[in-house]
Amino acid sequence: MALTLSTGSGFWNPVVWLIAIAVVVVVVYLVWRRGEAGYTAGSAQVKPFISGNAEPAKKVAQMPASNLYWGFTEALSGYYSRVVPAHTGIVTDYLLWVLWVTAALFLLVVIT
Amino acid sequence: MQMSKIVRLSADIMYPFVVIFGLYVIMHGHITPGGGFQGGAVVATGAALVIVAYAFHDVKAMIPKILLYLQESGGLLLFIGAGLAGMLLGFPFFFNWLANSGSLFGTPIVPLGPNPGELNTGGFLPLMNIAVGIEVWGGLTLVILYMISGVGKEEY
Amino acid sequence: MIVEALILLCLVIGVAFNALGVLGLLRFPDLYTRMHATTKATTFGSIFTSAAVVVYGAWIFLATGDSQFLTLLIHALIAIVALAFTNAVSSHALARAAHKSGILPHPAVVDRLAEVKP
Amino acid sequence: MFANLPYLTVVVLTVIGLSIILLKRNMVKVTMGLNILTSAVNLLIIVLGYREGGIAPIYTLAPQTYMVLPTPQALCLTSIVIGVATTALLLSFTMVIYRKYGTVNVAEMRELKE
Amino acid sequence: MIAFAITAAVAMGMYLIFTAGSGNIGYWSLSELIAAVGLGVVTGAVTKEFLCHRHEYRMANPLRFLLIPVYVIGPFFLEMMKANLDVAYRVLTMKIRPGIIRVKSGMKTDLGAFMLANSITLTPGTITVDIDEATNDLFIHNINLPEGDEEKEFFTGEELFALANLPAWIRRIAE
Amino acid sequence: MIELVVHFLVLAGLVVSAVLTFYFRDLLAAALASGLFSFLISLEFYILQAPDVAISQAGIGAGLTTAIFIIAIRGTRRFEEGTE
Amino acid sequence: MTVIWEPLPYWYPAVAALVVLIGASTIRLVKGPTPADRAVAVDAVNTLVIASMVLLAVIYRQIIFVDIAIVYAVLSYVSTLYIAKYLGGEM
Amino acid sequence: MKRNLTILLLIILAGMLLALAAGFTYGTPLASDMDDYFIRFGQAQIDTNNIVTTIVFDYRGFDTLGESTVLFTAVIGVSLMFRRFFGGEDDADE
Amino acid sequence: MIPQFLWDHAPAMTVAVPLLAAFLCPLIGKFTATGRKAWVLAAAAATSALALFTAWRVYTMGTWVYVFGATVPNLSVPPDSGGIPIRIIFEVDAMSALMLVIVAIVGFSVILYSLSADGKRSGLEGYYTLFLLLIASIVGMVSTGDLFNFFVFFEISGLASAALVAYRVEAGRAVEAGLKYFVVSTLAGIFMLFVIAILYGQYNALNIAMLASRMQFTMLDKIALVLIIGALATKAGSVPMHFWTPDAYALAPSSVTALLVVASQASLYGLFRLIFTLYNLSLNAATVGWVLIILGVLSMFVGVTMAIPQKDVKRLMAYHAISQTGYMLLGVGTGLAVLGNVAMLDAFGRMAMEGGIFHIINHAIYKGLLFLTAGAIIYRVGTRDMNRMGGLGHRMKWTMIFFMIGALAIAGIPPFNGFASKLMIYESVYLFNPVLAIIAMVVSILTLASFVKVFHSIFMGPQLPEYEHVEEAPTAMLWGMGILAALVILFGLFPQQVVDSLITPAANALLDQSGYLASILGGA
Repeated sequence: MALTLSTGSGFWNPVVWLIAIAVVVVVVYLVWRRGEAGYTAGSAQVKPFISGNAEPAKKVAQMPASNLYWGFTEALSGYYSRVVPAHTGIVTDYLLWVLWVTAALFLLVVIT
Repeated sequence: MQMSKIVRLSADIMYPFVVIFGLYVIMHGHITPGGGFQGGAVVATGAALVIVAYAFHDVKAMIPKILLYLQESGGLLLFIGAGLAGMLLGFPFFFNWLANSGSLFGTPIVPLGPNPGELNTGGFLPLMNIAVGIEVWGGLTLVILYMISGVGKEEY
Repeated sequence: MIVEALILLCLVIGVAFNALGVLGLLRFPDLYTRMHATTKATTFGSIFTSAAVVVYGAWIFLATGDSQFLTLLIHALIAIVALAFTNAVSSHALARAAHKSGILPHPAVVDRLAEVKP
Repeated sequence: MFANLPYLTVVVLTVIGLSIILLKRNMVKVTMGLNILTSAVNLLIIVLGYREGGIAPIYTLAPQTYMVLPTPQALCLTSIVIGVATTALLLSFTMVIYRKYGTVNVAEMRELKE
Repeated sequence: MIAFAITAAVAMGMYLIFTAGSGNIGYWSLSELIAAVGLGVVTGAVTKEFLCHRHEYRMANPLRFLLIPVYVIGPFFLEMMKANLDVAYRVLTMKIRPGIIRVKSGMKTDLGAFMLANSITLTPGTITVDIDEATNDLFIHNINLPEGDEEKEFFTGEELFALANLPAWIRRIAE
Repeated sequence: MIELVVHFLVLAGLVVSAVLTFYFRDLLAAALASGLFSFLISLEFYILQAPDVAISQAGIGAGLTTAIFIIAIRGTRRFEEGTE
Repeated sequence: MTVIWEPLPYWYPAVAALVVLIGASTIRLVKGPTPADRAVAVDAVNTLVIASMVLLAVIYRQIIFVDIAIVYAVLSYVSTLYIAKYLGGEM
Repeated sequence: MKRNLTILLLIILAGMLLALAAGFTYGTPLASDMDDYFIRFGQAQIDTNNIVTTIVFDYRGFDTLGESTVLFTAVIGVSLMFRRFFGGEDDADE
Repeated sequence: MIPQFLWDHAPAMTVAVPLLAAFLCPLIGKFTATGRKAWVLAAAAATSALALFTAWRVYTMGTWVYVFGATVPNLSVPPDSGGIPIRIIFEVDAMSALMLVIVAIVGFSVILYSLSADGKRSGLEGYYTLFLLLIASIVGMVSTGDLFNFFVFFEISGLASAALVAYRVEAGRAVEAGLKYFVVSTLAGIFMLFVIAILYGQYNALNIAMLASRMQFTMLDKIALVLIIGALATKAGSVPMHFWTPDAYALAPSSVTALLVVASQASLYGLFRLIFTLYNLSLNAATVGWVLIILGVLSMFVGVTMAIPQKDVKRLMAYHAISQTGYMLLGVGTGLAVLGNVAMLDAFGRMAMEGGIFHIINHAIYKGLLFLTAGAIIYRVGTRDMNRMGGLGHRMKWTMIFFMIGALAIAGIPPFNGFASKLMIYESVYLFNPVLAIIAMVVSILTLASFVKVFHSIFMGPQLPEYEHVEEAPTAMLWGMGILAALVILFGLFPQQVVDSLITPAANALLDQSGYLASILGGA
């Protein structure tokens, strides 16, 4: 097969994935067709149904980016509290890191 | 603000001296120490001398900026053009197509070993020296001019 | 022989005046007096050390007629002239700047400039 | 030890340059440190090409033909030019930042972090 | 145009001085002479507004021009020698009595004031500190002011020099 | 022998001026020290038989870099506030 | 074409003396209470460096080296003027 | 604390540089065949006396083009930084 | 005439054309703005064409040696020199050709984009000049065979990128980013100069091939290797030295950022080239390989975890760029670690290297695409804060599609190109050390997660009232993005062809030290 990528221990063929995507698209289209049949524009159908509550303003409905993955960062807070402050934004610290890596590599070279 | 009358007059007198000395360094780059870069730096320092002696807004009128831009680009174009000319003649980039040719800058017989030196030698080296000299002259003068323009008191 | 003695003399005078200049630079009490030492003495000393080179070049040039020593002579002369010229002007500029920035001559009997420009 | 003095000077100059850029907090001073570092490397390159008793590699009126190596000088010339270009650009950045932030202290130039 | 010609000629002369000893047409080679013309023209075009800033062409007179070396080697050098011995004396003994005084230079041209200022800086125990832009009066710092001189309002240029009358020489050259 | 002494003195001067550049709090003085550093390194190149580099360093280090530093000091501020 | 010319034996001690003087001037650079003093010290160093360069050219028997001293003489002046302009508050 | 660490780093780097300096001897290059070629043939091939210039502009001329380009880049960079003062106008963005 | 000319001089012209265009650009820009645009576009097109031509010839006819200033273009060793290459030599082998392809593709589409996106700022002649200089410097870095020439182009790229990062002076923060980048880059340049001094002082040569043939692996060479890794990994943005990357990438104009990615990959190329060609088996390849692997793993993990809490869209993408650099280091480092062991090299080392190299080109393309879409969004919306965006998918459909393609590609979702290279890395690294492969997969998942966040907060959600009149990005910008998006899909659909024709020769060229030496030193 021309499209097959052989990786030595296995292979990969995008055609399989394309076929899968095509199948999914067809299924989705069918489901969408079913809903489209009973749809009338401008009616109460268009309004989102939020357990009977009134629809909030658009600004409120929009979820800000920093609130996403709040749980993730909170769970890894031990890690983040160390790594984030390391990005001090001071240019001298940048140079310090570069030189430390160089020094560490030098010590490694001396040892080996 | 400008400096005192004595300094200004000395700058007036020194400027032609510095310029001609820089040009001398440029022209003799292939036989004595020096060359395009050093000579260009000397000439640019001459311009810096004038800049320091006079007030900045006077200097802006005295040293035309467009000329400096032209020098900067023109020098580099001459430089790369001298390289490309070798290519057009069928040789690789930066082939010294004037050396030992008998034409300009190509005195055919050069005494080997220590000799007093002759201006009319070197192939395209003097050409390159002149090109780099022009470029460095314009470039360093522009650097000084621009940096001095940034020290004013007005809010950015 | 006599030329060599002349060169030696020039060198000795030059180094001596340079040494005096530096000594003055270290010993004098305030800026302006130090400037006297550096401007006059070191310029004068350097002129003499370079004059040794000039004498040397002239000597060999006259002896051999080789034009490279003419170049040596002339370039050393140009160095002398440039040195004297620039030293004079730059010390004036420094003195003026120092006075403008408020450094007054410390042990001074009179200061007419401060009277004119408060 | 005594014979390798120029190399030792290069080492000392490099360490001084590095300590300026690491310990000082003023951007202009840091630029001076970088300048010293560049000069130290230039000195190293030139010293590498020095031959005892050689003269400058210029045949004009040369008293002999035993010369020091010319390539380091060519390299050094290039690196000096690069050094001055670097210095000019760094200092103009510093000046613009001073206009914007009112400081040249690198510890206070940290609008960008995390 | 005159400014350009003068500047170019001066530059050409300077270039020829730099390259003396390069060949055997006189002391020059042919290519150096050609280069001198070309570079002189370039320098003249670039710096004509500076060398002839005030558009006075008095110094183009070769008599005045050639008087400068005479002046420098003759009286000026003599004064300089004396001044340096004086400074040497001051350095070794530390007997100083400094003060800034005002000198009426009496020079009418800028070049004259300039030359006087530089001569004063290099010669007697004095340094030019400032110059009055309008009247060309010089303010000079004297390292050893004689007793009582601090009362004097003005000095004249001639009073400063003991061995030769430098202001007169400068007037001869520059005015 | 005596050339070794000259060489040693120039190298010592280089180190001293570099240390001074580190030491001065007044940036103007530091710029002066780095100018001195340039002069001395140019002399060192001269002694090491590299006249081209010496001219280059003289022109750039002695003339232009000092000028640029002073312009930059004028464009920013003169004293550094404190280290570390 | 080249003439063998031997430098006289006392050139080098003169250079050594000048270099020692450069070192001595550095003391004023360290001590100098005001920047103007330091500038004066640097000016003195310039002059001495130029003098020693001219002498070294003879020692190395290389006439072309004198050019460097001229470049130096011309250019150190410019940096001094910049310092003066800054100190005078005229920039 | 941080300062001490920095000084430790400087000591390590000084050790590295000393190891570097110990590898060379002053006054005698370890190898010089390429430069001997330049000294020997440079004058005849390029027809000039200054071997350094020969290398700078001919044998390694392309480097010099790069070097001039560095300067050009710096000039353009500086002029962009201060473009406001030479007729350029401000443009607000974000 | 013209074909013969190209046939002779294409590598030199690839550098000379953008340089010539850059030198003329300020002058042309002083007179006409339209002429400047046409000039820049023509120069970029010509450069890309020349680079593609060079790459094509290298792929079909083998390594191309071009000697500057010799009497004939391929006279690398003059007959009277005793076997020493004395001039500057461009040596374009398959690996360099791959980089040339990247520069050609990204450079052209970025210029096309930039002509529309940055059209109304001030100081444009300088801006485009720097742009062309940056392209020229990248071309020079990847095609040179001379260490000092590499350093010179390295410095040009450092200066040009710093000036471009600081281009928006009025923002202030941009200048800060440029300053930080430039200081770090200057230090890296000084390291490179040290390396040159050490190698030159020992072997009296500057040509990489010549140095390699004389290499004796003394202590000094080891120090030089340390400095090389320090300098070039810094410029490539590997983790302990990555701090400049988010600053510079975030504050530069978007089109510049896309090119900065390529510039840092050129540094990565330099690192690989010097390690493989100059040192090869010299000092314990396993150690150096593990150093690269550790740097790579750190880059991947820290990069992606730092990306997740970001609010600034370009800063987030910059952290992803760091993380993707880690993949390349991981792949190539694995290949390096097993370099001495032929059996393991054939079993998976070669594959890992191919994966790493394939990732270079993929990364350049999709990261370029992502930065361009981010630039389009910022161009229309005027903010980079994702908290203030939302619902843009209603109005910017094409941008959304391109963004989606790029995001899926970077996350390694199958039909796109990122998956192919990542798959190669996973499979081969799994054979080497399973833990590394698992970390790589976790990082890939986190990448997907963070791009879901970006996609959601920028394009999804209700249409916000302040963005009701936002329009689609201009056509030229869409074309620039479209080229890259098409390539993403193309590379994803035909990975084997790409690997066979571009990647395998490149990996072989990197591994084949003797071939590299022979093409200059003549069968030595």
